[in-house]
Amino acid sequence: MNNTIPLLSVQNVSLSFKQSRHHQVHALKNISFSIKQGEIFGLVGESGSGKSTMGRAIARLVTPQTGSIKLETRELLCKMTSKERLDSSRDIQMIFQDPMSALNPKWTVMQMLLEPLHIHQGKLPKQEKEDTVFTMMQQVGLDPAFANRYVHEFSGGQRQRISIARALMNRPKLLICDESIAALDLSIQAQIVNLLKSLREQFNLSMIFISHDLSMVHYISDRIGVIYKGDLLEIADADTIYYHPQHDYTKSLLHAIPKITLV
Amino acid sequence: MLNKFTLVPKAPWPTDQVITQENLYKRAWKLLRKDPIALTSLILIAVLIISALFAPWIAPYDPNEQMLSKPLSQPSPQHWLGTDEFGRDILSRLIFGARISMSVALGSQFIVSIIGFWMGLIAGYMGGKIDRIISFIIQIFASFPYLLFAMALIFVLGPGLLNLFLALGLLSWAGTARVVRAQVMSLKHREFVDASWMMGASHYWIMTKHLFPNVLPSLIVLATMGIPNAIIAEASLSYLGLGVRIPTASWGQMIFAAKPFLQTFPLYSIATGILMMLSVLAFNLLGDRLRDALDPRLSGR
Amino acid sequence: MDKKDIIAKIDNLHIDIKTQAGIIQAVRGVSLDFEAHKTIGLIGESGSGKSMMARTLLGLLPAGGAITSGHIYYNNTPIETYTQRQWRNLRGKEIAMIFQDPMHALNPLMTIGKQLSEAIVISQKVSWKLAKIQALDLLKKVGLEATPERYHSYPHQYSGGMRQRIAIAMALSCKPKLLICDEPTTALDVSTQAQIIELIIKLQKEYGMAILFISHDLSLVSQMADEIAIVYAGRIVEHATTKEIFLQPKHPYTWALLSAIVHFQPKNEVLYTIEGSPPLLINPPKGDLFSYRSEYALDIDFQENPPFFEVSPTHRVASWLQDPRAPSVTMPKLLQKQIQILRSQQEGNFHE
Amino acid sequence: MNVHNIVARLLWSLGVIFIVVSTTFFLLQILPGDPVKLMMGDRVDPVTVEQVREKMGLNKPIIQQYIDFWLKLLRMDFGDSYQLKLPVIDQIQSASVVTLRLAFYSSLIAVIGGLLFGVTAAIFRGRWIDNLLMSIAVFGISTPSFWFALVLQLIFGLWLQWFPISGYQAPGAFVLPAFTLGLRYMSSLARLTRTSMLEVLSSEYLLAAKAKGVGSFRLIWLHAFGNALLPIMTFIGSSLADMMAGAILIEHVFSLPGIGRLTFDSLMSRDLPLLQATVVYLTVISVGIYLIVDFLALFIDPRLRIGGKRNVE
Repeated sequence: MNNTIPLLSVQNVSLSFKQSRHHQVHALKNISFSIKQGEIFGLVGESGSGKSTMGRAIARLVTPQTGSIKLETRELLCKMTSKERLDSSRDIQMIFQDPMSALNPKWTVMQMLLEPLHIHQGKLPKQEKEDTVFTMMQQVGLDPAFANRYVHEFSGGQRQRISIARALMNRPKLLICDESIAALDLSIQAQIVNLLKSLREQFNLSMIFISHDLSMVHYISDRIGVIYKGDLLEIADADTIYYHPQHDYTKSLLHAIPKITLV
Repeated sequence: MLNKFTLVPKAPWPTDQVITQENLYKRAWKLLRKDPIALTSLILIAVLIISALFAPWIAPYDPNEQMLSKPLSQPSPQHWLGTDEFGRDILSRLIFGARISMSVALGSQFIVSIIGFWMGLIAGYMGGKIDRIISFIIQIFASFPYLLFAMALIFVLGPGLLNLFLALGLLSWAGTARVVRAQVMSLKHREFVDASWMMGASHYWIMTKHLFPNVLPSLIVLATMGIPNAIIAEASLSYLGLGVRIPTASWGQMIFAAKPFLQTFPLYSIATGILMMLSVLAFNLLGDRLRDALDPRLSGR
Repeated sequence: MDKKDIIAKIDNLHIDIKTQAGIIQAVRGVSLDFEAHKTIGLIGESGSGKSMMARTLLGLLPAGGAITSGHIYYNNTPIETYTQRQWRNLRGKEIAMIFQDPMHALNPLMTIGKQLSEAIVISQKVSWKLAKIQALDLLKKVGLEATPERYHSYPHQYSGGMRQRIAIAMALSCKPKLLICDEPTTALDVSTQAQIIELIIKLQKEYGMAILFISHDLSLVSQMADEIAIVYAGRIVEHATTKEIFLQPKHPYTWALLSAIVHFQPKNEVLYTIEGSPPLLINPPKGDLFSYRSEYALDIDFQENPPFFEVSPTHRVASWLQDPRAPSVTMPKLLQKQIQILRSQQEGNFHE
Repeated sequence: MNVHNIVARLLWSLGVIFIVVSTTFFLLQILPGDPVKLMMGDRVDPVTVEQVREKMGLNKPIIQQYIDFWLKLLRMDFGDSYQLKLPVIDQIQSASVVTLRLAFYSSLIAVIGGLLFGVTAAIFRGRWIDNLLMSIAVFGISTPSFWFALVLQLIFGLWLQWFPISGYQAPGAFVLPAFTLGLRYMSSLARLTRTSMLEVLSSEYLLAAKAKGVGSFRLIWLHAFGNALLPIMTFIGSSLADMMAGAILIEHVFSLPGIGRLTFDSLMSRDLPLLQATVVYLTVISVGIYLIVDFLALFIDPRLRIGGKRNVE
């Protein structure tokens, strides 16, 4: 696959919600950016900036009114037959913010991780499916012996690992991380970030890392887009955004990050 | 003295600390078994259902056999609860009455759960126009004068067991539908639904595989709470003479029949009322305990 | 710590909470002093018991919670055995608290003016009319327009940041001697957070109260705290001045927390982390609970709880590693480099 | 909740009334038994029966009768009842006086009793008061109301003679009926209030109010109660509506000539105009109750009233 075509290209995407009869909220205003193969693209913005909406638009959980989103050559925003939807759903997966609500409380981990295999590789023999589940659990740092446990018996960090395992079962090309560590303790955040970086190499994965925490986004991303009230204000590689920001808003964001002050 | 200050590899956290909880329903069963109130209710319900099923073998006499020689006789070794105005054995009639109450209550509640679940699920999950239409229907059924409509329906369909099922079932699913709809609407926004949709799962898969297991506990509680209401509704209808045809024994009809003898032979009405109350109470108490046992908050960490 | 104007003091406090799953030992022996004009930062992860330590100062333990041993002193009188009525006279008069989630800390059905005046009437024993004037003045002090229209509006008409300002105004209505802030900015955006912190610092200068600031963010707390206490599994593991915590951390858990401060880290280095997650404190094993996750665990850690070792008059560490008999252990290289950078930044400031 | 929502809500309620009344109209047409014959008695020869049917317009096609029905209904003309040949509207009026009084007293018991029981049980959670109140509540919803009415008649009416057991003019005539009808709804409301109250008592703004030093009385009744009331408003509405229909049984046992009794008798004797009128009456009342409850919720909860108008920072 020649690497000139970007893995994901977003062109002039706009999306607005109908909050009440005569009140439109413009969540995304004419956003364009692209992600290369194997790149981690950081999308940073405060609450209400539209960063999650952008993630959900790429995941096709919400449909923008205008613009196009292409995964390599395939357009995602057009009407798809169920077959097309099934195929394209293998390539893009998402992990969410709240580990409590991202997993079905009534399912065991095994059922949770078998679901993607049932849907996409139904024909595989049962034993092979279970083996894939066990190896994937090890790869995300979970003890396979816990496969038959219910979700509520796991800590926040472990649940996020289960979500990551589920997302990677079908070897997606793009992983969308929507505030995936915001709900975790600091020490657990570091574990998950290390895991995501190592998985990127292992699975040759590209990622969109959506967060309000600019320092974490800077640490993990190769390029960063700063979004404010639906507008993509600035895109540059991580260090330029972090050390030599152009836009005033990015500067104010950087300034607001609590610095260690030892008076 | 072993030098206590040597570096040792990390010991794993003692596993008995980690609370391993199995399936929600096994855990609930363990909780219920240990709770005296839940246990007595379960036993009472079991007795009721068994006596309803095997009434002919359990009841000492044929419920309709009239011994005109001794009407309204006081309790005696032969007739533990005495006889009614036609000399029929009250105890046997009560046992056969249980058959009517149980079958109507369980039957109508089964219909209520099915209709209530699907209407609530589709309204809650689909949202938009469909939700508005179904909510409108729910509102209509909720605004029907309930008892009046049961009466009218039975009038149209004629008295009889099956028609009682339908009448009570068709009229009381609105409550269940409303609860299921509210729960599905909150579940729908949970991220595991988005994740499954992104996996390529179909609406049907999400509704049956993801939403149903989460709605089932409250459906069970609603059913357990619905049965006693159905028992009372059936008794009210037969009290008004709209239940099963005379002379079949039904609790409501027996209370109506016992009314004139309230002062002279109060046991007749009291016994029937107490038995009905106990059976309704058993279901209500079981329903309370079930709701706590199946409460996700308790099982969640 | 010499005898300054000690407002409140917790002495070897133990708190247990009876729950469905068993008895949680939320706080397992904590001692802290609160002095006027001084801010203590309490840093810990979820389930470490830091909120319990704060709520017990107001007698607001959750259902099933109880102080099993130890004392709480307020103006040198033990108050851990107070009745609800005695607690009530203390609450909102001399000790005030602001909470984490501004969305739920205000009664949605009452106007913010009424809730503000209520606090004033209770603490100052003044008439409602007078309270209203003071309320408008407080709104101005926390940076909100003091208009009647705002006085009569409802909580849902305000953003998170503005609600937190109202909560702060309510806490200040009684000119408290001790202000407890339980992660007040965690639910807020970075820019709003900076404004709220600035406001709290300004108000402390003006009112001179002691502040207990609870958080999980070390760099945020460094901006306002004179001392920092690191909490793990219901115990204080390290307690020192902010400078000592950042420049001479001694406890492995503090190392882990410092290494997790990302904007400190060079981009391509793997973050130093400790495995596992904070333990659930239902009949926990004896000994130092952190040793189950620490690479520097000693054999004795699994038998006895480490006592506090005085590294300096203002720096105490609860870790057997400080015992002279223990092998000497150095902190991770990455952290040493970061502390060098931090130290040079500090010297740099002095020279300019 | 601006004007648009209120209008939509009204249209919604009118729609419900229209559907319920129409369904009843068609349902009653297929009732077995010929109303005219029932009215005239069996001995009348078929010719006169046909003439009467002609006069009453019962031989017109159903749709025509349906339209006539609505036209008359809009003019509040419910026609004459088959049995007593009196204008239906008068019978409804006299009967509704009894039912409304009964419903008023029983809803008083149900709402005030239920809320008081529920709040007290929640405050003293786990203690003996809580268990006592909740056991009374469980008994309340488990006792079949018509049987309980008989028992009360036996004890208080016949043995103790405190209250009359039937009729509605005598003083105290409404005590037993209102208590029987109200008890069931008081109990279910008490249980619901307790759960909702417990939810509110563990909320953060209550903790914040407590931290402010708010006294326990003020905390319960000013801070907690309002918020606990909101989720149970719809339940109060539906139980009051049920109570109107539930009165049929109680009026039957205590032989009170209310709407419920009228409905029952008209159903038995296939007195269609009277039956139709009672259905309209009951439906309008119950939909009206739902509207009032919605309006009250609007009054209590500013979020509904003022909506999310955010004054930006």
